[in-house]
Amino acid sequence: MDASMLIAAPELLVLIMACVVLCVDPFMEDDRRGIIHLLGMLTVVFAAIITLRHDPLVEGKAVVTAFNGMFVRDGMGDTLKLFAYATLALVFTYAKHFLRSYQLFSADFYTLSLFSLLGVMLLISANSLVMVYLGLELTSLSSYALVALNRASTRGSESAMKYFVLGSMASALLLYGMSMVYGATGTLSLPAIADAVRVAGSDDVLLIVGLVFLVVGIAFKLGAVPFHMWVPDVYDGAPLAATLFIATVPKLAAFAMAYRLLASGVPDLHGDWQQMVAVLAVLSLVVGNLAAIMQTNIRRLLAYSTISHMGFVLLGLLPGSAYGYGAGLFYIVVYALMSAAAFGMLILLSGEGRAVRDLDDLKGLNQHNSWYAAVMAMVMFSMAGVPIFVGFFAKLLVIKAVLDAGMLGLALLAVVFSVIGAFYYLRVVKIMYFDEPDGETRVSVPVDFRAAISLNGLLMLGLGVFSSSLIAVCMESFPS
Amino acid sequence: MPLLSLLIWIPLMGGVVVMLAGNQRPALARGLALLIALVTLALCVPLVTGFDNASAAMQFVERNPWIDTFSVYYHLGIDGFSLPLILLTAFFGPLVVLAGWEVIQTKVHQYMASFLIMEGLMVGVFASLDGLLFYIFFEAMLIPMFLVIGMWGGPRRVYATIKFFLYTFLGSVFMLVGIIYLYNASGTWSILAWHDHPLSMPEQTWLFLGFLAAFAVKIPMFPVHTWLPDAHVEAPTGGSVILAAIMLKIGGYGFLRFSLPITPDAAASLDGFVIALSLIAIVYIGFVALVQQDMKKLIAYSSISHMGFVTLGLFIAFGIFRETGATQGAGLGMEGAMVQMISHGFISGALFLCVGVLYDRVHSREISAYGGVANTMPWFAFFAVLFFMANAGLPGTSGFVGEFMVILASFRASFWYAFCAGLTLVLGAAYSLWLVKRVIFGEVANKNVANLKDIDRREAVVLGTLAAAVLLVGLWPAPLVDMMHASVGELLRHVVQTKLI
Amino acid sequence: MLTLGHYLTLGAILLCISVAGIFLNRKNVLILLMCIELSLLAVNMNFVAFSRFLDNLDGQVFVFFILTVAAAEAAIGLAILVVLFRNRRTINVAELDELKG
Amino acid sequence: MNLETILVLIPLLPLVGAVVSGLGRNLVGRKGAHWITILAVAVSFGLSFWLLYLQIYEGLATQDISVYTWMVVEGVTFEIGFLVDHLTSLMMCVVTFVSLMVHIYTIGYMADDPGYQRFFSYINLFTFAMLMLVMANNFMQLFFGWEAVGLVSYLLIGFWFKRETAIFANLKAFLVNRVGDFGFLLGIAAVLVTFNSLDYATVFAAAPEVAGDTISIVGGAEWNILTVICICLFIGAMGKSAQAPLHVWLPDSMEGPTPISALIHAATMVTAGIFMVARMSPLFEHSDAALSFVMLIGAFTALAMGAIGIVQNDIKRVVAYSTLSQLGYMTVALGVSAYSAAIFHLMTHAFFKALLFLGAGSVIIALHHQQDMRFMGGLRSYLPVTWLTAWAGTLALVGFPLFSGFYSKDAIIEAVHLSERFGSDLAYYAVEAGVFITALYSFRLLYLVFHGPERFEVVHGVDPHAHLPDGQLAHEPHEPPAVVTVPLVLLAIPSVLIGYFTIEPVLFGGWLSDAIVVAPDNDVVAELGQAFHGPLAMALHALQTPPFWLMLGGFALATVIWLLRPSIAAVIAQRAGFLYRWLGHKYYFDEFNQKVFANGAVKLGQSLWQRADAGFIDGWLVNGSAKLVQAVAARVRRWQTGLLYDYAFSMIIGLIAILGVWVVLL
Repeated sequence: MDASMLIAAPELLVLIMACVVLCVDPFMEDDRRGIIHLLGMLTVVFAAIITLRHDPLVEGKAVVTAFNGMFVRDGMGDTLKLFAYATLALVFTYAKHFLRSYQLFSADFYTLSLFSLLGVMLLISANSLVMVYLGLELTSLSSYALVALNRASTRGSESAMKYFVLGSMASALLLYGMSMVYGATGTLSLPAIADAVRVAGSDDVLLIVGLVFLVVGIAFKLGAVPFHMWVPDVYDGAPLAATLFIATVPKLAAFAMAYRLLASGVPDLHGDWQQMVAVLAVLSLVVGNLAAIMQTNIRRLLAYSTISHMGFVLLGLLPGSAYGYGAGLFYIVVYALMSAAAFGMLILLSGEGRAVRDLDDLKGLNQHNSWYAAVMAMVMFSMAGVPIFVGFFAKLLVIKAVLDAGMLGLALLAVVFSVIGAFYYLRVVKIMYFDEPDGETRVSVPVDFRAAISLNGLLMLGLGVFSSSLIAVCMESFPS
Repeated sequence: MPLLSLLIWIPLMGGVVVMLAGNQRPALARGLALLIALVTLALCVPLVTGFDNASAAMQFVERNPWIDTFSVYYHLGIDGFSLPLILLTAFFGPLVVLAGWEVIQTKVHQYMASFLIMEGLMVGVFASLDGLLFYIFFEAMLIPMFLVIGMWGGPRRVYATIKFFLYTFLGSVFMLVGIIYLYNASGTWSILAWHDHPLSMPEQTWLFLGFLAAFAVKIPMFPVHTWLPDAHVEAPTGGSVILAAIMLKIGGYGFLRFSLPITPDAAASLDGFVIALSLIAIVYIGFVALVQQDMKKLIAYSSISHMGFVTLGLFIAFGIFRETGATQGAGLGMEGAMVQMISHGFISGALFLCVGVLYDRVHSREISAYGGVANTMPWFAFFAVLFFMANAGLPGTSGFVGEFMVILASFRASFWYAFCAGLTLVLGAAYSLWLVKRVIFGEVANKNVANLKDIDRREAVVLGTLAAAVLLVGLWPAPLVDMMHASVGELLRHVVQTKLI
Repeated sequence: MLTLGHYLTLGAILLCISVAGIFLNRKNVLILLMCIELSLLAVNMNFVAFSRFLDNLDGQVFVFFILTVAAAEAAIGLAILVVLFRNRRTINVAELDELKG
Repeated sequence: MNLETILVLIPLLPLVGAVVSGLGRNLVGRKGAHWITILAVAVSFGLSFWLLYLQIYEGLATQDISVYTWMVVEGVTFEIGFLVDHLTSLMMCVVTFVSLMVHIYTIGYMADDPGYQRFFSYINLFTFAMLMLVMANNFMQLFFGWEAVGLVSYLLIGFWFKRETAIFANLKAFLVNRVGDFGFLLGIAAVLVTFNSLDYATVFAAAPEVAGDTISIVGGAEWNILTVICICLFIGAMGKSAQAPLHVWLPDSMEGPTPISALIHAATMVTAGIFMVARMSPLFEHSDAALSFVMLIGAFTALAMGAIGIVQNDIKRVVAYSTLSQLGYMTVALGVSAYSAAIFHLMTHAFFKALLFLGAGSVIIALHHQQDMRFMGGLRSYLPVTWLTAWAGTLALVGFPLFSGFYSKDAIIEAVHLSERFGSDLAYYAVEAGVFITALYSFRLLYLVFHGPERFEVVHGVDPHAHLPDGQLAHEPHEPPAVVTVPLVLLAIPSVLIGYFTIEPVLFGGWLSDAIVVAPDNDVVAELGQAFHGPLAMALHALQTPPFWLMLGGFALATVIWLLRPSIAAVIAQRAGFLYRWLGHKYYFDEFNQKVFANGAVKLGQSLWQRADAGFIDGWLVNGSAKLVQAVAARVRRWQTGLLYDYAFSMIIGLIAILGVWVVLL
């Protein structure tokens, strides 16, 4: 077999399986749709196995490319992909319950998710502007559709429309930036761009204009302020399962995209994009945390919290050092796990036909479901960055990277705003633990869901206590 | 035997086990919690017997790699500063379990588990020799306390507990930035290595301020003390006890472990600032305590005032050194600060337990709701008067020892330091005894007081144990101070030595 | 003689028009879709121009990809629009504000 | 049993007694409590007396032993230890003897009180604390004892804790004492800093070396370190020994049961300050300034407080003001370096003042806790023993020749006369006038209580325990039981005789010279000694000196006003309204303290709390910043309008901003 095919085997598998799921669906009776879920799970499991089996690092090469250098596999890519699989597995597990109770349980969600995953994987492995664009579009287009999954929902369609318009605009801007970069360097391959920039220097206006547009595209994908407006509305409007997906897997790709475009593509413009990213990071931290404080809608609260987390991820990119990228990678991975758990909890608590939307829906959770309250509390504390939970280590690494780069002010700002942010996470805990419940929330979810959410919650603690290996993996993904 | 690890992990894991007992079996939860707390306390015996007073080095050291990527170690060890505080922590374990024995009727398992987990974390704080490990314990401790105040607290518990959490959190993140900076500068998280790491003056100053932010809030110093009265008032008795008896000490311990030895030059240049704040705390807070209407608030303010002695005792060393050119007297101040911490642990804990005894019966903390309690509760009155006298610094009780040492030491630096600090003799007596007059003495004030039952055996055991501790330290502090001589000597060596590059 | 600058200016003007269209248009969602197409057009213009002047075919290949994706995008966009209209009975942009805050 | 054990036993026994009778009060019962405690004090007294005996007749040397080491810091040893020299054993005997008498007396006095065991426990505890104080061989233990007696005093003044006045008085007493202790503690700190030791022997030995050292306190002014130490220490003494202006607690302390007024607030505790200064004589001798200060304070107290006694109606308060005045005498003696005279007066005063208090107590029992002299009178026929012993005590108090008080007081007056210290003239006039005033109020008391018409009536047929209005009694007053009268008699004996027999050894025989150091230039007592030709001669000589005649004058005036022409008293009260008011309000010290210090502190506390703490720090800074964040957050939230074109606009603004900054500006 062609070496390129082998290198891209996981992607191919996902592609094939997405098609298979799509084709199988029409032949399924409603009560046998479980098979689709099974297929989805198998896909990610096998993709993971294949990814692990053909670890280029194991074969002694740090980086291998395929398809004439369009596609690259490296440590970061594999790490991100593995976590994308893991997160998607969690998403599938949580989503199944939700889809069933909303009569949305068909191949649509699985196909779209798998295509989106494919996009994510391509984006992660992209080594050329074309690949970046294709991966991004594949991810985005599937996501737009996911948001509109529930055709009867006015909120869903409104948010899908907003997402679509803004997302397309952002893609266009990104493309415009790509065209500028192409014009300045005469190539679409990221390593070649890097070389060209190194030779030509960074004075080219075309290049800088292109860079600005690239940064805008990245910022949109991450949901950084001021390109964040879609985030709360989409999180709020989309069906919970779609929110769950959008809040987790594509974020991994967004980080990869930022890394590919900025760190691999234009490392010599670090001085320029560092400051742009710094501005975006600060704005995200400030606006994200502040806006979250006043929320009574837990989805929007989590959306704004996501925005502030993205501020931290951007901070990780700032120093332009392997250490910083490692910190950013660790942060985004941890974020994906935390987010999955948080939205998983919302699904868990959503009763028949009534999705959790208000904070008050969590009132007095500890009274009758103390374990789930504990899981949610762990997630919240982790998001707030309280030790010993893994979220703390994420913040720690980022702040360390920022301090390494000598940016004390940014570090202080980050910690102060994480304290302000702690307020709304505490409010969630307060509502669960200190308030009296209105009635008993009955939790009736299948056992795999229970196991997954419990594991997900315990990961917050476990990855904190045993953070060593995960940190090592993330750090080693970026050879310095 | 990894004693320190056991002391940390037995209560921590024990907490989990108690949690598993579930909401349906409160009796089991209580019994288990008491057992675990007692086992932890028993483990202190080998700790004390195996401790070498003569050595300033860290003892019972455990060091295992934890996060290799950036050289974090699970590094434990104790010296003469940590040991007494660990003992204090373990000592209070069974007491708070007993204190919540009957009062806590809802979610008993979570209550007991919170306290056990807190105990483990607090021991961890005192035993950590790795900066990051310290910070983790330091912060993680907030969570159980947050829950305890919020779940079993009074009417304004939510406000109080969020204020407590955010206040402390805000202070400590600055410290986090500081220790990360130190790590970047020194390449290690080892606190002991930091003690020897040279730093420039601006670096030291910023680090000092970072540490100050964390520890000043924790201890708490004026003017960042306002979370304490609220937290104390709203917390359940056990929460107040732990908060006052141990958590506040972590601030003082932090000064000993971080501020003084790591940034001695900055501390020396800013000592006037800290001392001024300490003296303000002693005098200003003394006046504020005087007019409190709420017993717990009064004790909370008195705690702040007493903690002023801790910071005064710690930072007086620089003044003495400047004034006399020798360290003679500085050790007295530092040991005084340590003794004050231990003693305040006993006394404030006991006082909150006393208020708890009344609160359990009458459900009011207002001073005006009582009067003439001695008529119906003579034994309680005995203990209460004893503890309030100790709070007022009566010789023969532990409350005297620390204040005495610090005042004696501060005279060496300046007459006026000693003068201001000495005012506590009057103020402390005024607010303590005025409360005694209004609550304990007098005619039976109302029906509630008339119906009071004297303390039962369980309460008597708790209060009696504390009374014994208070008197023991007061009458014979030698064993306590002997523990710390070597460590104080070592600390002074760091403090007087410039670390400037 | 038309230089690269002329083409780039045209591309920039097209982009500006499309972007302005997106935030100035307060009536119809359909116009938004058209604006998006317009912006892609601007990008294509740039790519083709660069490709021509750099004498490099990559850009033109990219344009094909963009055209293809644009088609898919338009399809999805219209689909969403249909769903939206079914639910809301309006495609007025100013009325799409159920989600806010 | 060796000597050390005995020394430890002396204070320890009362402690054990206190613990057993206090904590085990239900176990031992009422009888058990008084037996245990009395036995403990009796043994203590016996051992103390034996010690004194050994010192006098066997020449037992000064004992300086360490019991245990409290702690050692930086080479400075803080220990618990005993220094027993002549001064100490004298004090021990006085303390244990008076204490024993009071213990016995208490059986009768407190017979009906529900807090019987508690009371015995307290006075036993007091005996322990007082012994620790006088036996201390270092400053720290001195402070221990100092505060411990304060504690017991606090507990005992508030013994009847249901009485609002009692618990007010005990709080006041403790706080005023704390003001003194504040100075005392600073003094101790200064001692430690100066001598690097708190041990008496070390400090006293080193005192001459540091005599010239100075310390700057205010601005650049240099103060002699020993002056600072001595004044600080003396402030402590002012609190404990109730010297103006820290005297205000003592009259109020009469709210406590009478036995403790006798024991604590007359005979022993209040003299701790006198004892302390005498003990510190090796330090005080180096500071003329401090001694002058001591003397003037003492003189003022002696005169001014005695004068208040004239207008008091409460029998105990009269005696209390008399105590204040007598303490003033002792302080004056200290101030003129006549330490031994002060100690001598301390001793005689302990006996006769205890006697007077117990006598007053006896009257009070007889009248069912009536303390107002306006409802007494003519009691001599009902209470003959009390009456006689009261006369003996009074004659001793006013300094009638041959009585014990005469020798001690006369020695003080003469010493002041001889002294050349700055201000001693003033002090001399004050103590002379004090003699007159002492006689005046003392005889007034006697007349109002025991002589003249009966100002009470016996109402028959009512419940003997019922509370009757003032001036009414359920049955005729009668002499209390033997447990009350025997101590009176036992105290009356030394009150009369002890001066005569001991003046020579104590004052002039150098008996106290192992403890008290007097610079040769200051040694007025030695000067007195040259004119001393035996106690009898001294008494005869006194007939030609002003004090005797002043005393007689006071006696005569009192006789006229309160015995022969009672109507005069009212006329005088009217005519000298201003003076009367001033005395009646005790020079407005209490009002001043209440307004300025008590209310002032509360007001200050209120405003600090409400304005600074709750208002500014918590309200503005803490909650203010929280509110600010919320306000900003609410605004930020409104940016999310929900409208697509606004979202797009925000993106474009972001894009243009970045473009503008990086492309145009850079």
